[in-house]
Amino acid sequence: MTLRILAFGIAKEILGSTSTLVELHAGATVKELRILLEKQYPRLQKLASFMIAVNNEYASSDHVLQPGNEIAIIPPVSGG
Amino acid sequence: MTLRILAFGIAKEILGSTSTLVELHAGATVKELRILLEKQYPRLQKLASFMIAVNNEYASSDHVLQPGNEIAIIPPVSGG
Amino acid sequence: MIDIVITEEILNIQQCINKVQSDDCGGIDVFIGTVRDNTKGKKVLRLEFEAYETMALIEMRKLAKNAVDKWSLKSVLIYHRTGILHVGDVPVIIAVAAAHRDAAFDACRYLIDTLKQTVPIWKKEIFEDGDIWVSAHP
Amino acid sequence: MIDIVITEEILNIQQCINKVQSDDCGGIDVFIGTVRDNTKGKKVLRLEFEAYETMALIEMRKLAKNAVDKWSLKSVLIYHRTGILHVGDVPVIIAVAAAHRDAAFDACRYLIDTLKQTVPIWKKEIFEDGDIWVSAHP
Repeated sequence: MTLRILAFGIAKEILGSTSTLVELHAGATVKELRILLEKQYPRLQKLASFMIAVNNEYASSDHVLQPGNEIAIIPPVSGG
Repeated sequence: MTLRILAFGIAKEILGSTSTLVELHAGATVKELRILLEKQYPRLQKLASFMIAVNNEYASSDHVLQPGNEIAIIPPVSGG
Repeated sequence: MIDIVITEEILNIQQCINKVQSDDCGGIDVFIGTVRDNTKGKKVLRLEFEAYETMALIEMRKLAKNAVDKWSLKSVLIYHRTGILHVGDVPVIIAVAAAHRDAAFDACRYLIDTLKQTVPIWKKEIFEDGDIWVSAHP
Repeated sequence: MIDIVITEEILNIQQCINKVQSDDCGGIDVFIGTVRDNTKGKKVLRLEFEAYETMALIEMRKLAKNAVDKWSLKSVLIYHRTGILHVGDVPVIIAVAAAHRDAAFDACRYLIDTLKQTVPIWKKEIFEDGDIWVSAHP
């Protein structure tokens, strides 16, 4: 399945774009997405941490991704 | 010595005036003033508490009063 | 900066905040007291505030000084109204600016808690069937 | 009442306070973030705030809901700016109204602390010799 991944803050700079498309097998989890992203964009590994949000909620690493999900890379937040 | 005593809040209502004159011996303390006031105005004894301020500061009971001091009865405060 | 005022005039919140803001502070905590429409379920018509003004100003300045020293604050402002206030009116504004927000929160809370315990200001609550000096009796 | 806003416009403090005030509340605590002129002594030229807006609004509403439930608050308001902010500008206002002030203080502090930890908003500090996404790296 093809998933569109949104990027914000420093992740946007690392990807060089506000979003990117990735290819994963059906039933892939957040953990598999993270591994793929870290491989494609090694600078993500240098971050203090990053989370994946699915449909506007933080998702755990065993969360199963579905086509059409709104998926985003959430680098360490710093609002306020 | 004659001392002028200021009264605020409920103390003003108890005294029926914003101030009163009392007569005490030279060298009298805050404690002696309190005893005199409570005798003259028994309703002061019904208060949760009251303090005496001398020259705009809370005074302890052994504080010695001087003629010309600015003396005030401070019933329980409730600002804010 | 310490700014202490007792006034019969309406308190201007924006003006208070502008006074404490400074470019080297990262956070301002503001406490705004408001007159409630009831006390323990009993309808309040209005409040009357009275101050022993000279002493109240001295006591408030002491509190502010203590807070500045303890929490290394940039600015402390305490404005208190006197006279007749109605439901929704603002009797007190305390604004604290600090480099970091924890200090601002702790100091602001200390200031309002201590003000209520030590500053010679009194309020009378006026109900439909009488009035009462708050805290006067046990 | 819960009022959550993300905007590029200047935040109006008086308006925020008017929104949370209610006649059955006795105290309002307001936290106002301000842009500091330095970070660890290094001169800050400006900040740039970016939000994942749909998710940030959802997360802020969750926090507000948690606070209302935990502290029985009357009103919670969280306004956050995005875009370019300069020294002295206000990126965030959190205002909490409660019947009693302890609840307002505790809730306001919880809200700003948790907002900084969980809400997907980012700030970039622009210095004279470069820029940095705050907290991005260990």
